[in-house]
Amino acid sequence: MRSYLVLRVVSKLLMPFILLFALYVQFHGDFGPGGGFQAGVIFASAFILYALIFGVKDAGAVLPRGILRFGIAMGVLLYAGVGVFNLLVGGNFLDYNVMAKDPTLGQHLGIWLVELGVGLTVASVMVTIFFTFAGHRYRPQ
Amino acid sequence: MFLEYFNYWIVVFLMMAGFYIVIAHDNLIKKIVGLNIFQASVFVLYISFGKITGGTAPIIAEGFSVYSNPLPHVLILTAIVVGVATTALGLALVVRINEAYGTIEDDEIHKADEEED
Amino acid sequence: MVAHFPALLVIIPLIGAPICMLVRVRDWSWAVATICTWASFAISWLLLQQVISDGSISYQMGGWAPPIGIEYRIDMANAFVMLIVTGIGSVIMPYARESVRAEYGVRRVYFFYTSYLLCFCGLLGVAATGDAFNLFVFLEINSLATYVLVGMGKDRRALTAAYQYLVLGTIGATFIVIGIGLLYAETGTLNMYDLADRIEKVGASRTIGAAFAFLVVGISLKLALFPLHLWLPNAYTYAPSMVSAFLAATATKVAVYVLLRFLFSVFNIELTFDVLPLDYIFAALAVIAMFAASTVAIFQENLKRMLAYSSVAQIGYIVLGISLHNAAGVTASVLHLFNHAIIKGGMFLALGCIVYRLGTVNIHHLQGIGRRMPLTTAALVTGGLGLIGVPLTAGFVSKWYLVIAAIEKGWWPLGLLVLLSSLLAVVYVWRIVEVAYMKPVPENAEQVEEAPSSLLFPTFILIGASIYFGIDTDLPLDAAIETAKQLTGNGE
Amino acid sequence: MAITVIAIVKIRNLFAVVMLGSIFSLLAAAMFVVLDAVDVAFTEASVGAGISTVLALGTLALTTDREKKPMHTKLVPLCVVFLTGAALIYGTLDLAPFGSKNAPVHTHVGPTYLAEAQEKTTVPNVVTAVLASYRGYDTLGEVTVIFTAGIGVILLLGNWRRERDSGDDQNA
Repeated sequence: MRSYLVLRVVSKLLMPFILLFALYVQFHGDFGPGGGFQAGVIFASAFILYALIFGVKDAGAVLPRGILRFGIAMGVLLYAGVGVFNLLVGGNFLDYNVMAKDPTLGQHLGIWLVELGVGLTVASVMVTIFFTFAGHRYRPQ
Repeated sequence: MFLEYFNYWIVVFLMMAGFYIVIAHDNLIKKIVGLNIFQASVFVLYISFGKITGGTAPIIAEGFSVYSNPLPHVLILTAIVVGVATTALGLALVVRINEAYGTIEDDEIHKADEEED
Repeated sequence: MVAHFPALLVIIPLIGAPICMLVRVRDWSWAVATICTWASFAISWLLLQQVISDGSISYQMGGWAPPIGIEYRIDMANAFVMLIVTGIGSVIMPYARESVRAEYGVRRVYFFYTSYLLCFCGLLGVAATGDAFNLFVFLEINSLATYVLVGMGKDRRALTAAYQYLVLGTIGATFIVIGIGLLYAETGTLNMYDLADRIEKVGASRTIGAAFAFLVVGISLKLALFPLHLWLPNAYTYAPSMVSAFLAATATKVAVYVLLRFLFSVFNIELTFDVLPLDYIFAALAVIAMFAASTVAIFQENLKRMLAYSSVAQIGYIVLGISLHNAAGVTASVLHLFNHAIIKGGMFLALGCIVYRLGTVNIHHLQGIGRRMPLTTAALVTGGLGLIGVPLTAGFVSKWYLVIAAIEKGWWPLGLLVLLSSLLAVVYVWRIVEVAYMKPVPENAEQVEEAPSSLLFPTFILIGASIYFGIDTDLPLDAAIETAKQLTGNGE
Repeated sequence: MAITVIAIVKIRNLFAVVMLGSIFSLLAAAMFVVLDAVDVAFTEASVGAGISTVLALGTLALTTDREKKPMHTKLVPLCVVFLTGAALIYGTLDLAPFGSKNAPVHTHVGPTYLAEAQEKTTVPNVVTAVLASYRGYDTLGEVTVIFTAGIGVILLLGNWRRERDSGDDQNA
């Protein structure tokens, strides 16, 4: 990979802001547009940018495959886990009302948690898909 | 009459163009792009159903009383995600097909398969 | 806990999938998958009992009452379909362990079970849901997992088969989405039962008609109704053995269920069959499928492909029963759905045994297989008898009911056609018998043993079941009659 | 948008096709904003114009960027498309006019969400409330779809060969 100084510096500068924006979208989704899915995509795009500039190998060092795969699975488990938790404490599946003493608080908590699950899985999957495409070695049969 | 439905009809046109790309083209990547267009147009159709003239985005705030219907938005958010998942999987298959056959044209692949039989 | 069964049924495999991926060890992931499928099987059995004794069950996801929230509605029809899916899905798990190891190797196995559980969960979700859009979401879970499973086949043609399936499947799904969208625009609701009420009020408007057309075409693509069956033969042929067996036994069956659900529950019968000439269209397509696909099946060299075309023909029988749209016809359809699932599942498993030992199912390489692998071949041929509809097999019972239903409706030529097309099945099954028993074992053939018992056992359970249900028809017949009563009763 | 689509049908350079596809998505996103669907616009822009395009370009890098044959108009697909389009137009004729307040969509289920969502979930963005709570089960399905796609891509494109050398994977 050739190195372009400007690109490297600029992308390094941009990285924290993109990640910060992703977190903002994740947690501000209740009030403005946005939510787990969009945040996950933005989060992933930060790493895709990093991988484009510094190469997939370096980016892979920042986010190893094991962690990504763990993230993919954990997001789904978190979401489904919230549902099962509600079921165990006496509500229906995904009935957040029973998560806290006050139903509205429970709703808020439930929405927050499942959005987190969505964000986690989406970000991990998107980064994984990109790494897999970019890291794929052409091998004709 | 015409203006009232114009919005729906333009969407139908886009949809059919995407659909045509999918079924008429031999190139596998172009088929996927066509699928995307087909689906994106369906999304526009759904969102059109939810629009109220003079309404605003469904985020409750003071000073607004007419909001567009949030339900189609939610459905389409889900559908977009499903769409991108399909696209990713389709493209991964295209890469593998290209490796296995050395081409991404449908008719050439058919030819290769027939020779093998 | 009992109250939560409808949700648990689908959620258990859904949670099992990521766990499968996390444990990574081959035997552990297999164990997780096995536990999940068997747990679902047990739950679906209990649910069926519950439905039989108490009537249909409604479960509100998130505690929101429909139509605001998503509802699961379990009645006779889907309880029965889910029993078929979970039953077959769990019976083939012991088979999976050896077969998958042989065909995939060990490295990726945990991903295989993850995809398998997702596919399983998608099918159950489609069957259980009472919400039109939720149906689409789970349909896509199932479809995507299926593309992955098919694309994992050994042959490079598995990739093109998966791609073709992906494009056609997505077109089908998009058609379904358009149909649901038009319905939503016309009624403002997505809940199937609420839809049914409101459609009845709106009547046969042009929008409802168009929505109906899109839904029927989309679902027909998924259930491989002739002439929209193009994806099926390739997908079944090149997928790994166990996947072929599972798909052949369940995927198209769930699509048939969706068709039944929309035709009879969401749209009412008058609208479906009186306003639109759907019965004639379906009957014509079904008859063409029965004859054309059976004829094509006769000329296939690859046995998996032969069975795949035979599946297209069998779907013809099922749709024929639906087109009669009387209680007897639907009973025959549901019964045939059950019987065909068992027979085809068993036959594909038997072929998988042959693949396991010989690595091929090309008819020219199988000369004298009856002497080399006697048990496997016996299972294959017994299944074949069921396909023909020989008395004392399950296939006979359902074809019998189909003929009776056709006569009852006054469409007796159709009954005759059913019998005639069964003769075509005799021809292709005879080809197997001829090669297996009449031809000598080639001299240079290497020594092969019978397949291992972990493979043979599930095969024999399914084939044995096809015989058992041919003699003792109570369980499927009662369920089918109840289902038919409930579905056809809705519009009257 | 219509111009973009026609261009996609005609152009054979796949790179251009993918870029036009991306432009199409951006235009669709703009249209969503006009139609009050900001959340959807946000997603469409980041997914359709972002991720999909990046993936398609990645695929082009691994395959080829020319479509080989020139395109002739094919009759059968054209007929199918016209038939479908006609069915759709026919279907829209009985719909309530675009933007009308009295459409069934705005009188049946939708208003309930607008009326009670904030009170019951404390979330002012009704789209988020419906997405995560009322129709939370759909969203669980959606996450599962993404999960499935991730698994699929890893399986199909992961560099398994290296691992095969150390194991007994028979599949190339």
